Amino acid sequence: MLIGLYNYWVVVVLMMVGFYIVIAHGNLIKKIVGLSIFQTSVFIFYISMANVEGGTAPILADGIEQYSNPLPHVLILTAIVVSIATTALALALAIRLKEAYGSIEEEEIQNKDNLDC
Amino acid sequence: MMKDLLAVIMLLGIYSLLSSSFFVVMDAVDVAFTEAAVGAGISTLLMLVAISMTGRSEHPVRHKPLLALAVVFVTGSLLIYGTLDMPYFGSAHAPIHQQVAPRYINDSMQEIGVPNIVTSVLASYRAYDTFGEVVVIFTAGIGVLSLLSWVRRSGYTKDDDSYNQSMHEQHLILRIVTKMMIPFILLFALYVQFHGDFGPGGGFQAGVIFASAIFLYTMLFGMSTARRVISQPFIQILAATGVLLYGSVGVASLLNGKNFFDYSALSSDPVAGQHLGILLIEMGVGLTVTSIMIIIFFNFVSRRNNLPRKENQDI
Amino acid sequence: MLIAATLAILIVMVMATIRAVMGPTTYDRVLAVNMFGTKTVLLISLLGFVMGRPEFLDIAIVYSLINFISVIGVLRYSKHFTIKHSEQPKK
Amino acid sequence: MAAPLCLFLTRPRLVWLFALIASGVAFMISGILLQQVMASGAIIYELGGWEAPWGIEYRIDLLNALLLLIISAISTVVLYAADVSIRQEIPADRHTLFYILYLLSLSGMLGIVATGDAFNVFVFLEISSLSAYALIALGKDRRAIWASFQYLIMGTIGATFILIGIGLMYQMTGTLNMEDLSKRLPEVEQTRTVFTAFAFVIVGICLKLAMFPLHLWLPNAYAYAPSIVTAFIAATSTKVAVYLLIRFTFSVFGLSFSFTHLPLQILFLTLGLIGIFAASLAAIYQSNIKHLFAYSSIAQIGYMIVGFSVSTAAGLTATLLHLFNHALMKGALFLALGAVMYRIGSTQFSQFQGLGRTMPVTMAAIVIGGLSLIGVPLTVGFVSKWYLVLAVIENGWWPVAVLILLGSLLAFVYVWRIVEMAYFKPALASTDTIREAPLSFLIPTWTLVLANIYFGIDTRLSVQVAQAASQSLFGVSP
Amino acid sequence: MMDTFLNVSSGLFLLIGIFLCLTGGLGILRFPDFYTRLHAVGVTETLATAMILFGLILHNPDFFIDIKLLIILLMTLFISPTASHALANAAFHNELSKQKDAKSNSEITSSKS
Repeated sequence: MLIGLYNYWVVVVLMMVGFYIVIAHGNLIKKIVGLSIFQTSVFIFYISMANVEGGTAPILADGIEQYSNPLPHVLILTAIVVSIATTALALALAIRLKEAYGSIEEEEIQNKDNLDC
Repeated sequence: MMKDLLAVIMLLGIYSLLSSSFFVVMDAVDVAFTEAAVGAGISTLLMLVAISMTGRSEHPVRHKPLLALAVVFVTGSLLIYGTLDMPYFGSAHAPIHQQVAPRYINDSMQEIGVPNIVTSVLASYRAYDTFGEVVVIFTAGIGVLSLLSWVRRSGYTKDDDSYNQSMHEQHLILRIVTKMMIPFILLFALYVQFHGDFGPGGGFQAGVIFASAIFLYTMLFGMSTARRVISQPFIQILAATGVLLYGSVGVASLLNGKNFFDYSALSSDPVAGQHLGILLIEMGVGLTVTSIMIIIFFNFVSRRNNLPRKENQDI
Repeated sequence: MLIAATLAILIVMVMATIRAVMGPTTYDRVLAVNMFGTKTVLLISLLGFVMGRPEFLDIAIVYSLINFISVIGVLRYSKHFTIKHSEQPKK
Repeated sequence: MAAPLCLFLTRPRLVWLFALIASGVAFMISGILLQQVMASGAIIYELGGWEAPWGIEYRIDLLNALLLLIISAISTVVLYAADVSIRQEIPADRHTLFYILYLLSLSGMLGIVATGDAFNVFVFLEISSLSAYALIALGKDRRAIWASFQYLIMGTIGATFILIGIGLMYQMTGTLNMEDLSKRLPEVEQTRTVFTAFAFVIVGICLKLAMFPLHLWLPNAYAYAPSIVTAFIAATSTKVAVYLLIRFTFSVFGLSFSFTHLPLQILFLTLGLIGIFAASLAAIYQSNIKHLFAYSSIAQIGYMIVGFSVSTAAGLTATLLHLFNHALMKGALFLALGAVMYRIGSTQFSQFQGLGRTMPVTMAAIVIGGLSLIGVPLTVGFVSKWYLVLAVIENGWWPVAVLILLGSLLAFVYVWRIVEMAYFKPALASTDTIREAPLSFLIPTWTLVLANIYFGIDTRLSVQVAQAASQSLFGVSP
Repeated sequence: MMDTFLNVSSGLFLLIGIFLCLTGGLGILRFPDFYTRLHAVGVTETLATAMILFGLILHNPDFFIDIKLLIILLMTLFISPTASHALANAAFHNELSKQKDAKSNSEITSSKS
């Protein structure tokens, strides 16, 4: 009976993979990749809750009764835009960091900072 | 564990493609459209440009994996715990399908007259969210501009030209195919832009496709050539125009005595007004997204072209 | 038949993913990603038919475009730093 | 209300004056709004003309109106000083971009506060944080970029957590409107999903709030940002997060759910108290004044959390008062620091020697702000701490009250360090020639300082609003 | 009569497509080095895509959708060989420089820029 939830569990695992990459990896680009995975999994989560068995895409057509829920789709469209905006900004910051510190490793940057202080 | 960042990014691209296939299976065609264009296209490309500047290998230093694992484990189990009481996947009786959504599905045709429900919700019922989304992307563009905007210099054009020459010899086939493709891509973008009312698509997706045509051109014909076609101030004005267009639609309805973003005020017939409003704001979204994407990409690439010089200058 | 084709494409996608993960050189990975992209195009068009609403082929068109662009992108931006990369030991 | 503002933002050749006018207009509008709300109760404005659960609405009650007023006021005052400071700290070709980002951030915050839709909160949160990241990265030091990156990672994780939480809530109730959510949540409040949703929203907000264990991004971000940005963000952005916390726990989830089903009260109380002490202690050992005040901000957030955890109307009043007052204090302090930065070019402790003589007016502002931090009578800090202690005692938590007073002692220690450095040490040779800060710095700084004192003496307005707001929150969801 | 013919031929095309697809997949997985893999994929991919799309076109009666499928087909015909070519070209240039020593490597770079 719990089989009805398997979809969400897979999503949770994906989310956690992304989350782990974000917090455990020192490389900035990899952090950004992890963030991207994390966010995409949240999108998958939203989309899977919009699904209705036997439903089709929410574009009205004759002879179709059951549609999927359009609202999460809208939310996720917005969220995707937000995520690409965040990614672009994060990458720009990473580039600037590379120019300023000559490295994109968290630890090296922190070491250099400590030397400055 | 992968140490080659290039490989990591390519796998991310695959992940993105897969998730958008999943969106198609889950009937979210609009989302799949966007995710394909954005996740697999734009963000992969931006990451590629970024690692071409930051270097592609990762140091094998790993720290505090235990703490991280613990945090992840706690969060994960909390989420699993939370899923236990959820309505089952795909069940039509879940509250989510009972409360707000039926109104959209049943009435949007009469109220707005657009078959694509996602478009009508996006552009009319929740127009303010979409406005926020446009502003977010605008913010990101301005942010990238403030972080990376290049110093205008004429010096590198020569390099670029000689590079251009070598590209020309090497990539003749690519260039010709691209030349043939670009008009088609632009046309397709316009189709997506204006077909968004009836099928998947809309301003955002069209903007991304439009921008990716420009990217393609830039990658194969060099930055300076692309600059000749699209200059920086022009594209900035375009971005601003997009947001302004969106906003002024709202103000127009405000002036006509209705609430902000109430498009039914735009025309004597409410449904026609809604349709007009949606078209206009989709245009606004398309313009903004195109120009902001181009701004971001151009800034990344120009930064990269200027990079060796910058190192000599010793910032 | 359609379902069989979908399954076959899924299998091929798995194969491509394995190559992309294993791939000793960058080019192997690019190749695998490219192939993956083409297969996604096919998958989307097939899925449209399987699910009975084949109006959404626009997505497939976008996929093939994106695929092309990302291959060009990888080549354009990887070439530079592979050269840079091989120069680094000289310092 | 925030939206028409955004229109102006996009004119590419935006100048300071224009930004100032926009911000001032926002300030006036929010002033009028506050009056209206006080007179006639909550205002609802439906965007797009669709009624609430289907469309998005602005819902402005006393709490929002107060917040709107604080944010727009601080932003206007700070912006007045921006012109001079920015010219020195940011390269010329970025000025326009700076003002655009500043206004975007402002409109993002106003949007968060004004909206009555849970998902809309997320969107505006991202607007304000994205622009905040970019603003912080404009700082001169290369560490500014690193601080901004850290902030970005933490902030995005926080925002994604909030997104997950909103998703779970939506899953259980099928609606996104806050008003509607609060009606429907009680039906399903016993489910584990709602519990998880609550946990995620709270943790996400706390990341943004920089509550004690999650505060790591804050000190660096404050310390290396351009001083105007620090003044603006320190005074407003954490306030917005506190607002969200209050909004979600009290209005959306409802008091009974938040505080009876979960050990939230004791958790927040402990974290708040630890936050006060750890951050105050850390503040004492900082060598950079900006760092010092950043840590003190974390400590002050601790006070707000304590007031919040009391979970009575009195406690909430104290939190709101402290929120209001802290915005005033920190705005004044960081602006004064900005003036010092403008003249000296550094905010290192050692550079402060003798500044009491060379820059008397600025330093006087810092001292009054500091006194307010400690909670000396006749300043706003006293009022809010007074109410906080009262609320705690009313609940019978004597030890907590003692601890709060002890925390004030710690604040005294670090403020004293500045005073000692500035007034009792001879001036450095290098800073001997420093003149007083320019007028355009002094006016806004002293405006805030005087507001500090005014609201410290005449407590009617702020207390009345805060009390009414917290009582309305308890009235809505008993 | 026509219907059965269309169905059968569509099935046939799909079958060929599937077969080619699987061959390509096997190729990319099992072949020993990059160029052979490129060969396996590059050759089968275009044809397999064409076959499957043809099968779909025959399967489907709607004119508008057929046009879209044709567009996809045309695009694949353009893009796929071009991508393979670009890939091979790039690999050839760089692989060459990998095998030779550093001296000729620098020669290549200098001739390039």
